[in-house]
Amino acid sequence: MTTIDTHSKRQPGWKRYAFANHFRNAEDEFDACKLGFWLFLATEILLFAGLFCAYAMYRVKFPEAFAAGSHHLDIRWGGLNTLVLLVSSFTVAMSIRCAQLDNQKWLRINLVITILCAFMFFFIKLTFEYIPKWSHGIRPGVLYSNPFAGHPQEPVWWSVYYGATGIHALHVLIGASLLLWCLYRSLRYKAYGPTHYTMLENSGLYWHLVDVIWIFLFPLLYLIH
Amino acid sequence: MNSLPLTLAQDAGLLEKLFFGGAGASPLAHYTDQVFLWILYFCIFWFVLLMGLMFYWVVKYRRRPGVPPQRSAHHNTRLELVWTIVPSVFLGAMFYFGFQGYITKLVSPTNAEVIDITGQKWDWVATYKNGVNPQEKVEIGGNTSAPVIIVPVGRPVQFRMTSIDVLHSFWIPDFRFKFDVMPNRYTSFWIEAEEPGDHWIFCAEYCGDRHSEMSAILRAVPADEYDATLARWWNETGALTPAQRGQRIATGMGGCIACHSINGSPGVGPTWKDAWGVEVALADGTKIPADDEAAWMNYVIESIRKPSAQIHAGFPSPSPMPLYNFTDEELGYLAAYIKSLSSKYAAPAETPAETPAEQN
Amino acid sequence: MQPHQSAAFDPNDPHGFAELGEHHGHHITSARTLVTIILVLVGLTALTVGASEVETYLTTEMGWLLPDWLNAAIAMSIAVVKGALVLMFFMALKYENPLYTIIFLFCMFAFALFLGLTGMEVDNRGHLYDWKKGVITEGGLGGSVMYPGATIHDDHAGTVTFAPDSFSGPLTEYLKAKYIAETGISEEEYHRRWAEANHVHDHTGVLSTADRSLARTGLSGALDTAGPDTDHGDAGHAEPAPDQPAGH
Amino acid sequence: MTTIPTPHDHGHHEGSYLTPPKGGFFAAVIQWATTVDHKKLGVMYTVAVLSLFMVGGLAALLVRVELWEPTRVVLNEAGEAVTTGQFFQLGKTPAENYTWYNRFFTIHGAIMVFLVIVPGVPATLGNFLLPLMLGAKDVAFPRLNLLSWYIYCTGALFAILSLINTGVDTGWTFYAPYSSSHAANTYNNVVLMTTAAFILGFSSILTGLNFIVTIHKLRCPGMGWFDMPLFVWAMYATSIIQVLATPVIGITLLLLIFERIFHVGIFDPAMGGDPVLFQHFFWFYSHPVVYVMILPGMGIASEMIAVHARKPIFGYRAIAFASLGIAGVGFLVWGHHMFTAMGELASTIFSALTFFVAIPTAVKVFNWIATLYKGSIAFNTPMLYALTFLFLFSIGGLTGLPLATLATDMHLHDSYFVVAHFHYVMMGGTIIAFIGGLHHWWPKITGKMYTEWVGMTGCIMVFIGFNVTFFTQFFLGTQGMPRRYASYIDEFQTLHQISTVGSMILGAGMFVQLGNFLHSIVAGKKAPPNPWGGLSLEWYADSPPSEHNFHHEPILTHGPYDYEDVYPPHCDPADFPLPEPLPAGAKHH
Repeated sequence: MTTIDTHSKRQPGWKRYAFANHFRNAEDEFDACKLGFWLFLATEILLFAGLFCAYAMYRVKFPEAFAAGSHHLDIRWGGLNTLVLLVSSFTVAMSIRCAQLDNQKWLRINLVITILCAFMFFFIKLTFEYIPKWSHGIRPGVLYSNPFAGHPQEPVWWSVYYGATGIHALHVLIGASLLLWCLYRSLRYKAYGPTHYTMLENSGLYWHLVDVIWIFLFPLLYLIH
Repeated sequence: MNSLPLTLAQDAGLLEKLFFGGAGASPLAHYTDQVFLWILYFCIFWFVLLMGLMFYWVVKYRRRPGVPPQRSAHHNTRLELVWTIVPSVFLGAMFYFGFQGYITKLVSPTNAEVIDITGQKWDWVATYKNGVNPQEKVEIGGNTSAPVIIVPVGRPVQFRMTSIDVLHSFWIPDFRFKFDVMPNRYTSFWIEAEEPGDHWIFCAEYCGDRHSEMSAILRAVPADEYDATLARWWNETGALTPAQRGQRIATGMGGCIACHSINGSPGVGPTWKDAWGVEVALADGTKIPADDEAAWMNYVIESIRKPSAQIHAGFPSPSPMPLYNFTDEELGYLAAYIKSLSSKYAAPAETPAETPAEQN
Repeated sequence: MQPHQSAAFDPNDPHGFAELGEHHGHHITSARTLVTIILVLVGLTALTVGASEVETYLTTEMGWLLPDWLNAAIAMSIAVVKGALVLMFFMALKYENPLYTIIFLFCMFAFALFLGLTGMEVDNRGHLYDWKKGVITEGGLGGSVMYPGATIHDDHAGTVTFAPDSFSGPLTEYLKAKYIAETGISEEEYHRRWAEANHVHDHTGVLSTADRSLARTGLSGALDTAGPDTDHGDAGHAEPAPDQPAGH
Repeated sequence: MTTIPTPHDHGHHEGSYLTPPKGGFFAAVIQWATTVDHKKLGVMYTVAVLSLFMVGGLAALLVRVELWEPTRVVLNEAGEAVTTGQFFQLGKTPAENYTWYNRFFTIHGAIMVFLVIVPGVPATLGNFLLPLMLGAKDVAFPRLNLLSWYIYCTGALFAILSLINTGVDTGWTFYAPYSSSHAANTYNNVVLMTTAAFILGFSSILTGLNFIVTIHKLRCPGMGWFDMPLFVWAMYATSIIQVLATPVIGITLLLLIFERIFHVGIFDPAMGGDPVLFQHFFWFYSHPVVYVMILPGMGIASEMIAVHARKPIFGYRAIAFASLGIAGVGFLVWGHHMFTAMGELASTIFSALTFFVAIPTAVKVFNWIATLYKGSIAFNTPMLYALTFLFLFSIGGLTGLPLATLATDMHLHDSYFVVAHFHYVMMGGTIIAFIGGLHHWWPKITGKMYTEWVGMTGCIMVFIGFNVTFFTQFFLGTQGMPRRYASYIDEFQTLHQISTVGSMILGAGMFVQLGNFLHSIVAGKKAPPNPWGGLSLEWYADSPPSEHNFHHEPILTHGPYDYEDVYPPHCDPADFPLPEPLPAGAKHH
C-alpha cells in the first residue's frame, strides 16, 4: 500500500502507483486489500447484529411498545432517506465504473453526488427526526420525558431506535469522510484509474454496506407495526 | 418425574468423600454424585492411558546422539476413526444422564411445599406458605445473621426464587444444585431432604461487596416439627409489640440489618444502635435535631421511602439502599424498632400500646 | 506429509490460488446493469412502503384482521431482495472472487446462530412452570418497578439528576402524573392529548395489529401480571387509555 | 528450500532487525515506535503482554494471600468490631477488605483475559512467526499492524486508568445489572474498563484480519494450504474467530456503557431489560474467544512436539481440520456458561452441542501423543513445556466434561471447580504453551540462548506450583466453595492454604523464567540459526532474522514436518541423522 514514485510526477497518480514490496505485484496487493476489506465488512455486519438481536428480542417482549414507538416515526422521512441512500449507492458504483474506464470527470461528479447524498441523509435524520423527537422528550432510557407514552416500555423502543440509527448515522459520517478523502485524492492526484482504484473501491464497498444496513433498518423501524 | 435411570448408592465411597466430603443429602444428590463419579472414572481412564503412553514413549524414544528417529505411519485413518467415535459414544451417554438429572431437579412434584426465596444484597429472605419468615439467625463465616431456613424431611420442597436487585445464585452444595436468582424473573428447583441435618446455602453469583457473606443454613427437620414450627411462628408473630414487629421486618423480609447493624458495628448504612434521638448531620449540611420526635419520625420514614433524599453524612450518595414498598403500618413498626434500640429510650418508654399513629 | 513436489510450482500462480478457485480480475459492471438495479431498488422501496400503507389501511379503516406476521414478513422479504441486489450488483459479489461471498455467508451464518439460539432461549423460558402464570406475591420487579437510579450520575463533583425525584411505577407513569400535576389538566384532557400525540384516530381506537395481539410471554413470565390491557379494541369508540400496569 | 530473486530483493547486505539505527537512543526509539516490521511489533507486544502478565499475576497472588485466612468481624470484649484473619488483608476494615478483594480479582481477570491471553499468542509469537513461517516479508498490512499495536496500547491505557482510579469490582464478565447500576463506588471505572475492552476488541479484529489475508495471499511460492505449519493453521482458525466474534462484544460493551450512563433498559431489569440477554451477548463473543486463547497454544504445542521429537506430526490434516472444527463449533456452545440462568430447552440444546467441541479437542491430544511414537525425543525446556502442556491441558479438557453435563454442572457452576478447570485450560494450556513457545523461539527472536538448566528448573517449579494451586481447587469446588468469595467458612481453610502455598511456588517459577530471559538478553550465548533442527521456514532465516526476514524469497520444497527425509537447515547433518530411506516404490503412509 505504500505509494512508490517510480515514474514522473506529471503522470496521473494511478499510473504512478507501484505496490508495497512485500507483495509480488499490484494485482496481488489489490486482491489482498479487497479481501481484508471484506473481512472488515463482516465485522461491521456483526457489530450491527447485536442491535438487530436486541431489536428482535424486545419486539417479541414488548410488541405494543414497539408499535406505539414506531407510530412516532414518519414513513415519509424514512422513505426519503432510503431513496437518498440508494441513489448514493448507485452513484458510488458508477464512480468506480468511471475509475475503471479512466473517466476522471464523471468519477468526480458521481463522488460529489454521493457525498451530497450522505450529508442530505444526515441532515434529514438530524433536522426532521432526532432534534424534534429529542426536544419532545422522546429519548432513550431514563432520559425519556414525554408524558404521552403509548406504552410503559416505550423508552426501551427509543433506546433501540437511537442505538441502531445512531450507530448507523455514525457509519454514514465515517463513509462520507472516506469518500471525501477519495474525492480529495482524485482532484489532487488523479489517484484512481483503470489499474489502481483500491481505496475508491473499498470506500464504495463500505458505503454500500451502510446502504444495506439501512435497507434493513428502514422496514424494521418504520414499517413494521 | 422422579424415576431415575440409575441405581442409587447410599454410602459415600472414597472418591465421593474426597470430592464432596460426604454423600449427598437427597436421592437426586446421590444421582448427581454417581454421574460425576462415572465421568471421573472415564476421565481417569483416558488420562492414565494418555499420560502413561506419553511418559513411556518419552523415556523409550529419548534422543541418543547419532540415533535417527524410526519411520512410522504419518496417519492411520482406522485408528483415528476409532478414537473419534468411541469417546463420542461416551459423551452421548454423559449428555443423556446429565439431562435426566437436570430436568428431574427442575420439574418439581405437584405436591411440593413452596418456599419463596428473595435474594437481595446480601441476604436470603425466605417466606413460607403461611407468610412467616424464618425466625432464627446463626453465624456462618463472616455473616452474623444468616437465616436458618427449615424444610421438612421426606417432603418435596420447591424454592421459588427472585431477586430485588442484582443477580444471585441459590446454591445448596449438599443437594448438588443451584439456580440463578434474577430480578424481574422467577426461577425454581426442588429438593427433598432424606434426614434431619444442617446444610449450607451460598450465593454463587457475584453480587457485590459482601457476596461472600450471603449465606444461610438449610435445616432439614422432621415434617411434623416443621408444621409445628411454622404454626408456632405464625402464632408468635400474631401478638407482638410494634418494636417486635419492626424487628421482624428488619431481620426478616426487609433485610434491613444486612446493611444497618444493630450492635454499633460499621455497615453499609448507618447503625441503628443508639441512633434514634441523637443529633444527625446530613450530607447537605443540615441537621436532624435530637429529641424532636416529629422530626425523627419524618427523617426515618423519608429515609426508608426515598433513601437518597436525606443522606447521613459519611455515607454514599445516592444511597445504595433498595426501595421497599412498606405500608405506613410497617414503617411505623420499623421506626418503633429503631427507637427501641436507642438506650435513650430504654424499655420503660416503649409501651405495647404505642401505635404508629400515635407516634406521628 | 509428502515431500513437496517442486514441479508443481507455477511462476504465474506462485501461491497456488488456482487450486482454491481464487482468481484475479476486475469486473467492470455495465452502466445498463447499474441503472436497472437502481430502478428496481427504487421500485421495491415504493412497493414496501405501499404494502405497509395498505396493510395499515386495511386494519384501521376496513377493520380487517390480518395475521400479525404478515406485515413483518412482507417488509422483511422485500428488504432481503433489496439487500441481495445491492450485494450482488453494486458490491459485485456476483462477479467477484467467490471467497468474498463465502466470507459474507459465514458472517450471515454467525449472525443467524446468534439470533437463532438467543431467540430460542429467550422465547422458551419457564414454559415448565404453571405457577409462573399465577399471581406473584413478592419481589419480581417487572418492567413496572420504579428505578431508584433515576439519579443517574454521581461522583465526587456532584449529582446530575435527569428525573428529579425517585418515582414509583414505570417511568412513563411517573411522567404522566408529573405532567398532569404540572399542567393541572383533567384526566380526559390528558387522554385527548395522549391520543393526539400518538396519532390515534378517534373512530378506530386502535394503534395497529400488534395491539390486538395476545399478551405475550416475553422475556419474563413475571411481566405478564403487569402487562398492559390489550383489549381496548373492543371499546369501540372509546378513547384508548395509555396502557396501565395492573400491578402497583 | 530454494530461493528466487525478487524485484525488491535486498541481497545479503542488510543486518538483523535488531540492529540499532545510526543516531543513538532517540533514533532507536523513533524507529521502534514507527516501525511497521512485524518482528519489531511482535517483540513490542511480547514486552507489553509479559509486563501486564506480571501485573495480573501479582493481583492473583494478592488474592491468594488474602484467602490464607477467612475474614471475620467479631465483637471484642469492649464491644468493638474487630477483624480476624490478620495474616494479610487487602483493606483495613472488613468492608474495605471485601471491596479491595473484589477489585483485585476483577483486575486479575480483566487483565489476564483482555490484555494477556487473548492478544497473547497471536499478537506476540503470531506476529513474529507468521510471515516467517509463510516465507513472506511481512504481514499483508504492516501499517494496520502498527495501528493495531497503538490501539492495544490505548486499550491498555484505559484499563490501567480504571485501575489507578481505584479499580472495578464487577468481575471481568461485567454482568448486568450489577455492572450497569449497582457496582459500588466505581461508576467511572466500569465505563473506563468496558471502553478499554471495547478498544482492545478492535486491536484483536485488525490483527485477525491481517493474519487471514496474509495466509491467503502471502504464502511463499510452492506453499500450498497443507504445507503450512500447524501453528499457522491454528492462527488461521483463531483469526476467523477474532473477526467474527469480536464485533459482538464491541456492541455489547457499547450497549453496557449506554446502560451504565443512560439506563436505556436493554440489559437493566429495572427499566424492563433482560440481564440474561447481556449474558447471551457477552458469551457469544467470550466463548469463541476461549478458543482464541487456546488454539494458538495448541499450534505452539504442535510445533514444539514435532521439532523436539523429530517426527512428522501424526495426522497433520486431522489437526488442521480440528482447529477449524473447534473454531466452528465454538460458535455453537456459548450457552454452557449460563446453564443456571437459561430456560430448560436452551440448556439442553447447548449441553448437547458442548459435547461436540470435546471431540476435535480430544483428536488433537491423541495426535500429539501419537507423534511421540518412535521419535527421537529431545529433553529440553521447550519439550518439557510441551509435555507439561499435554499433562495440564488434558486435565483441563477432561474436567470440562462434568461441566458440560447438565446435572453435575448445576452443582459445579460458579464454584472453585470452574476456577480450577479454566485455569488448567487457560494457564495450563495457553500460558504454558506461550512460555514454552517463547523458549522454543527465543533464539530466533533475540539471537541469544537462554540457560537450559534454569529453564528446566523454572518449568518444574511452575508445574508443581500450578498443580498444587489448582488441583486443590477441584476439591474446594465440589465441596461447595463458590468463586469470587473474599471470605469463606472455616472448613475450607486447609485446602485454601495449600492452594496459596502452591501459588507462591508458581509465582516463584515464573520469576525464575523471567530472570532466565533477562539474563539471556544481557549475557546469553549467541544462538545458531537453527538450534533445535527445525524444518519450518523460520529456521532458514538468521537468528535474529534480517530486516526482510529472508535474503532471497524462499520457494518451499518440502513440508514443514518432513523430519524423516530432510536434513534441517544450518545444522550439522551428523547431529540430526535420518532413518534409512524408503525402498523405491514404497508408500509413505
